[in-house]
Amino acid sequence: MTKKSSTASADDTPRSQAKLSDIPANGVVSTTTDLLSSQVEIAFDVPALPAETLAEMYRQALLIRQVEEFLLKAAEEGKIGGAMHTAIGHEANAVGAAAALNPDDYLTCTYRGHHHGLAHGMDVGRAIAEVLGRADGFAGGKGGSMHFVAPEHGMMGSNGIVGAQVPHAAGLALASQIRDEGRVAITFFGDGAIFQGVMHETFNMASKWKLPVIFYCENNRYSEMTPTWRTSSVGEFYQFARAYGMESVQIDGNDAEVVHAAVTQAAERARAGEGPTFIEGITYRLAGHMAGDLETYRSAEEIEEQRSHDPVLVLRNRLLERGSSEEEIAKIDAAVEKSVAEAIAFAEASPWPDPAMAYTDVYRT
Amino acid sequence: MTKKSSTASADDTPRSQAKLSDIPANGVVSTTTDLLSSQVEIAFDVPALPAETLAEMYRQALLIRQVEEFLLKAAEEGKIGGAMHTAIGHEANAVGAAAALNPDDYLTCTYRGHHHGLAHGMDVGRAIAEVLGRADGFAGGKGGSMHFVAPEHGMMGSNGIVGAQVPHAAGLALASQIRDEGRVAITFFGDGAIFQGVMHETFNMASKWKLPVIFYCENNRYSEMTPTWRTSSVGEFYQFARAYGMESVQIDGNDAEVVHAAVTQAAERARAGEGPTFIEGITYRLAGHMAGDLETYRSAEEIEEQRSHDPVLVLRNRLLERGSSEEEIAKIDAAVEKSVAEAIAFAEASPWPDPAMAYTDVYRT
Amino acid sequence: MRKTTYIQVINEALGEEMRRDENVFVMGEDVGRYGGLFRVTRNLFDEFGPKRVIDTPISEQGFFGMALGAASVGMRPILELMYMDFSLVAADQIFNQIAKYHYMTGGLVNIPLVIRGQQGAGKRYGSQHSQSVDSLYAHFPGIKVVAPATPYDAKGLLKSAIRDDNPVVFLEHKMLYFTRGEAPPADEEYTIPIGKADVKREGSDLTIATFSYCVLQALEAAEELSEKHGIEVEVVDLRSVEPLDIDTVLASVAKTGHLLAVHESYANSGIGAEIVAQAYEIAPHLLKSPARRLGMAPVSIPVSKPLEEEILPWKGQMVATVLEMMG
Amino acid sequence: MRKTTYIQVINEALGEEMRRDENVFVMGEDVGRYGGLFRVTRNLFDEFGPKRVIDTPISEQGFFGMALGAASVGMRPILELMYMDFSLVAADQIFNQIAKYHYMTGGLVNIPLVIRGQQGAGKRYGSQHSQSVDSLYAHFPGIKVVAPATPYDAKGLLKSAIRDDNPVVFLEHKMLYFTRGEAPPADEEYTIPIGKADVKREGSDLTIATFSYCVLQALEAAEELSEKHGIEVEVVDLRSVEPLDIDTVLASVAKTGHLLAVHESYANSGIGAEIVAQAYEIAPHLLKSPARRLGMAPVSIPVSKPLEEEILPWKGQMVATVLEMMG
Ligand SMILES: Cc1ncc(C[n+]2csc(CCOP(=O)(O)OP(=O)(O)O)c2C)c(N)n1
Ligand SMILES: Cc1ncc(C[n+]2csc(CCOP(=O)(O)OP(=O)(O)O)c2C)c(N)n1
Ligand SMILES: [Mg+2]
Ligand SMILES: [Mg+2]
Repeated sequence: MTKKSSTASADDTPRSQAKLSDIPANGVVSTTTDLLSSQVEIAFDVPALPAETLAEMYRQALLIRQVEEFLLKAAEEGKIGGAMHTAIGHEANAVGAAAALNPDDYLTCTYRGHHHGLAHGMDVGRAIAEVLGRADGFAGGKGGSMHFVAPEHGMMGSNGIVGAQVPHAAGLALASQIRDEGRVAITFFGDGAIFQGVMHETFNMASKWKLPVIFYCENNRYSEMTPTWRTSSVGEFYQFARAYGMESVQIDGNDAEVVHAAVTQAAERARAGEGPTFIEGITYRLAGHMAGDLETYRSAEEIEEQRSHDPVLVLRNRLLERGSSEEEIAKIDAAVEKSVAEAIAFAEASPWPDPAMAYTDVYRT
Repeated sequence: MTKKSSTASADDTPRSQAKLSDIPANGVVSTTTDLLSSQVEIAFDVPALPAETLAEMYRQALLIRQVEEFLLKAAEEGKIGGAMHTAIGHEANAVGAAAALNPDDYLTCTYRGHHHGLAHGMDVGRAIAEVLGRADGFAGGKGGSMHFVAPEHGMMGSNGIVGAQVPHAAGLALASQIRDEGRVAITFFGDGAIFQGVMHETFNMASKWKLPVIFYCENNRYSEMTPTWRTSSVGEFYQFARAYGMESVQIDGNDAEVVHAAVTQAAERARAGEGPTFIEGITYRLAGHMAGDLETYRSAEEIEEQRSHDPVLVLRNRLLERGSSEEEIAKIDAAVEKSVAEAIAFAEASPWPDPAMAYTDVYRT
Repeated sequence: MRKTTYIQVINEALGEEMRRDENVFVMGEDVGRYGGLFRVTRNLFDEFGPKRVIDTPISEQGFFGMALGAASVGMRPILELMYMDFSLVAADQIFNQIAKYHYMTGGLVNIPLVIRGQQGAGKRYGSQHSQSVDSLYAHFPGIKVVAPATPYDAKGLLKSAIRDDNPVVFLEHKMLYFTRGEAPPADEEYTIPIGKADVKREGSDLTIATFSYCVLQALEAAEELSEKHGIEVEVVDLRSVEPLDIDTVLASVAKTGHLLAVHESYANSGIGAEIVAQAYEIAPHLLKSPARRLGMAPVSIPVSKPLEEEILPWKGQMVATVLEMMG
Repeated sequence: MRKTTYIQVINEALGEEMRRDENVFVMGEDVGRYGGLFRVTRNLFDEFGPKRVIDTPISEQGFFGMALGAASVGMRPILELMYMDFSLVAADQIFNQIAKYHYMTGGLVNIPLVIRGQQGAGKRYGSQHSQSVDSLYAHFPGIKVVAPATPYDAKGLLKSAIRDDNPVVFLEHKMLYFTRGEAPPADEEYTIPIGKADVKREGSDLTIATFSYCVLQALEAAEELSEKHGIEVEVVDLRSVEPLDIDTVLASVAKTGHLLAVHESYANSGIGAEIVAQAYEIAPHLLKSPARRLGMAPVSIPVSKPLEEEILPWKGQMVATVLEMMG
C-alpha cells in the first residue's frame, strides 16, 4: 500500500474560473475556454434591445455607480459605520436583470445589494438616508447598508449572512407556485457562497419542485480577500449547478444586454413551469470588498485590466454603437448627476431617528 | 409569456434509484440500468477473497443480525427507551468495509450504527449493555443506541443528527493528513442525508484538499417513512458526487465481497494522496426504520422480494459456492449463537448506573 | 366538552386553520403522505394535497429559509421539526433571519410562521433528541414562544399562533402527546391569546411558575406537598414564555410570598433565571424567601433510565426544593 | 512589561502555542494568506504553512465538524469566526456535537478545540454582525466561555484555552481590538487559569460583575459614580462565564451588599439573570438591595448611531442603574 502526503490548501494552481476577457464581449453568451473544461455550447441568442431600454439601463448603471462612489467616500470619511460593501463593477448584473423581470417579480440578494435595490426602483434619497442611518431611511436606520428592502418593488431583502437569502427566494417562488400567480423570484449571491450548505439544500428543493426561481451567481472571483478557486473543488460553478438537474449558463455579467437576455429566458422557463435556472454572471468588483479594504490581495494590474470591461462603459459604448449621440448620452449623465445630488442632499438633511424608535418593530402588533 | 402551474412534491414518478435486483448479484460492481441514466461503466474488479476472510465476514454479519434481533425484540417489549434503529439488512456494508480497512483507520456513522461498531471490534456485551442503559455499557449508559463509540478501534462515534458525522470523518482524515500518518477515515450515512447542507460543505473541502476519506452512502431507498426519490432532484447519488471532482461508484451493498473490494480500492487511493471516494452501496433495511415502526409506507411484497438479497444469506451462499461445507458453517453458527447469548447475559446482569454518574463527563478534568 | 388527546387537538387545529385560510400550509419531513413521525399531521395530505402539505428532504436550513420567503408575502407556513433539538441545524434561519426580519426591515416585512414539534426528556432519547429549547428561543428577541400543557390550551394557542403576524415557536412535549383532557367539540371555534398565563391550581403558600409538561409534574408535586406537608402550592401555567406574563406570576406571589420557577430546558441562563431576575426587578418586596428556579442540570442528558431520572426537574426535585424553601 | 494591543497579544499567543505544540492548527475564512479579516492571524501562514493555517471556504458547519473530528484524536484546532453571529450557522456542530461529545461518549472522547472571534456592538454593524453570544454558549453545558477585557488577560487566557482538554469559546470584542494595555514581553511565558474572576477596581459600595468590553465601560462608570456621587463601585471582571467564578462575585458582595451584573448579550434568559439567580440561591442574606442585571435590550440591534447607542448596556445605563439601586 503506498502512502503519499498531500496538503490542505496547498494546491496553488488556479483551476478555474473563467476570466471576463475570455468571454466574447457582446452578443454571444457563454462561455470561455478555461483551464479545466473546454468550450461550452452557446446557450441562447442575445437579441439587440430597443434603444430606450439600453438608455434606461445605462441611466440606472450610472446612477448606481455615482451613489456607490458617494457612499464609499462617506464611509472612508467615517460617516458610515459597520460594513459597507459597494457594487462598483457589478452594475450590469442588476440593471440587466431588473429590466428583464416584471414589476411584481421578487428579488433577494446579499449585503452587496445597493445596485439591486436601486435597479428595482427604490427611492434613491431614502436608500442613501438608510445607509447614513437617518430617520428617512426606508427602514428608519435600523437596517442600513446590508439590509436593503422594498416590498413594494418585490425587493424582499438583502442579507448579512452568506447564502441565507437564497432559500428566501425559493420560498417566494414557492408562494407564487402555491398561489398560481406566475411570479418569478430571482436571488443574487456571490461565488464565495456556493459552498454554504443552505445553497445545496435550496438547489435540490427548487429543482425537484420546479420552483419559478432564478439563481444568479455574481462571480467576481473573490470571497472577501481570498480567490474562490483556492477553496473550491469545482471548476465551473454553472456546470456544478447542472448536477441538480437545473438549467445553467455562464454569461458575461458585465454586459447588461447579455444579462437581460439570460434572465428573460430564465424567467420564461420559470413561468412555463420548467423550474429554476442557474446563471453565472462573470463580473469583477472594481472597488474593495468593503469600505476600508486595502486590497493587498490583488494586483493593480489585475484591476486595471478589468477596467476595460467596466459595465457602465460597456453600456455607454453599446449606446454609441447603436447610434446614440454623445449629446444624448451627456443629457442622461447630467440628469443622473442632478438626481444623485438631490438624493444626497435629501439624505444628508434627514434627521437622526428618535432613540425611542430602537424599541419598535420587534413584533408586528 | 406563458404560465404553467406545477406543484411542490406533486411529482409522483420514482426518477431514480437503482433497485438492488438490477445490480448483478456478484463479482461485478456497479451499476444498473435505472430510469434516468443508462448503463454505467464497471468501475473495478472484485477479486475473490480468501475463505477465512469470507468466513470471518459471515461470522460478523450473523452476529450483528442476532444482536439486532435481540435488541429489536427488547425494544418492542419496552426494555429500551428512546429511538432504537437496527441495521438488519445492512450488515454487508459494515463487515465488508471493516475487513478492508486497517485496525488504526477511523470510522464515523449514523444512529443506525450498531453493525459498524460490532464489525470494528467493539465488545458485544458492553455494546448491548449500553443500549440497555447499564453501568457496563461502553459509555456507562450515557450514549445508548444512537451513540456507539470505541476510540480504541478507531470507531469515533455514531450520531443522532443526520449528516453531522460526515465532517467529523473528514476532520479525522485531515488529522491523518496533517500528521502524515496514512490513516484513512470512512463515514457512513444514509440516502436521506444527501441533502443536508453539511454534506455539500464537506464534499467540497475533502475533494479540494484530497483528504483520505471515504464517503459511504448506505442507500436503502428510504428516509424514515418517505422514499428518498420523492425529495431528491438527483437521479443517482454516486453521479452527483462526481460533481465535486470525486471518484465515485455505485455497488451492491448487500454483497460484502463487493463492498470489500470497493473500500479496499478507495482506501488505496486515499493513502496514495488521491483524495476521497464516494461509494454508494445499494442496500435495504429488512426491519422498520426504528423499533415500533409499523411500516405502513411499504408493501409486504417489496420487503419479501428483498429477502432474497439478504446480506447474511449472500455471504452464506458465497461460502458454499467457494467450497465450504454445511458443517463448517454450522460451527460458525453455533459459535455465534453462543457468544451472543453470553453477551446478552453479561449485559442483562450488568447493574444500573449510579445516578450520581449523571453529573460526570461534562468536562474532562 | 369531550375528553381528547393533545396530539388529536393539534391535528384538528391544523386542519381547521388550513380550511379557514388558504395561506396556511405545512412543511416538514414525513409530514405528507405518512402523516408525520408522531402522526400529528395525519390525514392533512389527503385533504389538502401536495401543494399545502409538503414532504421536504432532510434540509432544515433550506426549508426554514423557504418558509421565511413565503411568509414575507403573506403565506402562513407551519414548519414541523421532528425533534426540537434540530432547531440548531436551522439556527441561522431561525435566529438570524426569521427572528430579526421584522426589525431589520424597520417593520416593512413581517414573518407570520409557526415552528412546531415536540421536545423534552423522559423517554430516554439521549443528548440529541431530548433537549428543551424554550430558553434558547426566548433569549433571542423576535419569536414568540408558546408551550401549552393541556389539550384545551394547545388547540386554542395553536390557532392563535397560526393567526399571529409574527413568528411563533409552538413547543409540544413528548410526554404530553397521549395525555388527555377536556376540550370543546372538534369544530367549536375558540382561541386563547398568546401571552396570558393561567392558574392551574390555587394555593396560598408558594407559587410555582412553569409551563409545558412540567405543569403536570407541578400539579402532582402540589398534591403531594398538600397531603404530606400541608403546603398549598399555586401552580401558574405560563403557557407562553415570550411574551412572559410576569404580572400573573407576581399577582400569585403577592398572595403566597414565595416563588419557584421551573422548566426543562437547561437551568443555566434559562427562563427560570429570567423569572427570578424579573421578580427582583419589579416586585422584590413581595418575596418572603429568596426566589428560586429549577431547570435541567448542566449536563447533556443521558440515555440510561436512572441517569435521566436523576436530572429531570420534575415532581421529586420540585417537592424537595419547595420543602427547602419553606423549611 | 510593555504596552501593547489586544489584537497583538492574540496573534502572539497563537504563534507561541503553534510553536510549542504541533497539534495546534488554525482554520477559518481568510485566515491564511491574507492573515484574517481583522489581521489577527497575520504572519502565521508564512511561518507555519498551509497545513497548519488553513483557508476554508464559507462552510462553517463543515469546518467546525471537521475540527471536532481532528480534535477527537488529539489535534487542537483553533477556529476563527469572522463575526460570532455566524455561530448560528454552525450551531448544530457547536451545541449538539462539540459541546456534547465528551458526555455522550461517557468520557471516552474529548474535544480540545478553541472557537475564537470578535463579537459585540458599538460599531454600527447591525442585527447580524453585532450580537454577543456569551449567554448562548453559556446556556449549553460542555463548552467553556472565556471573554477577557485586557491584553494581559487575553494572552494568558488564550494560552489556557488552547491547552484545555475541552472545547472553549474565546470571545473577543470589536471595541477591544485596538485597546492597549500592559503585558509581559512577547516571549515571556504566562498563563491565566480559566474560571477565575479578577477584581479590576476595588470599591466598598456596590459590585458590578461583568466581562469583555463592558469591563472598560464599568470602570468608566465607576469613575463617574465616584467623582459625581461618591459611590465606590467594585468592578469584578469575570473573565470567563463558564465556569462562572460566583465565589469571587459573592466575596465582593459580602463587602458591598449590592450586586449589578452586566453583559452585552441579550438580557432575556442571559448571563446576568443567571448571576442574579445564583446570588439568591447561594447567599441571599448578603444582598442589601435587590440584585439587578443589565443586558442588551430585547431588540435585534439597529444600525443607526443614536438607535444603537440607546440600547447598549454601557456606561450611561450602568450609572443610571447604580443610582437607582443606591437611591
Ligand atoms: C455565514 C457567513 N460567513 C462569513 C461571512 C463573512 N463574509 C461576508 S462577505 C464574505 C465573502 C463572500 O464572497 P462572495 O459570496 O463571493 O460575495 P462577494 O462579497 O464577492 O460579492 C464573507 C466570508 C458572512 N457574512 N456570513
Ligand atoms: C438534522 C436531522 N433531521 C431529522 C432527523 C430525523 N431523522 C432521523 S433518521 C431520518 C432519516 C434518515 O434517512 P437516511 O439518511 O436514508 O438513513 P436511514 O435511516 O435510511 O439509514 C430522519 C429524518 C435527524 N435525526 N436529524
Ligand atoms: Mg465574490
Ligand atoms: Mg435511507
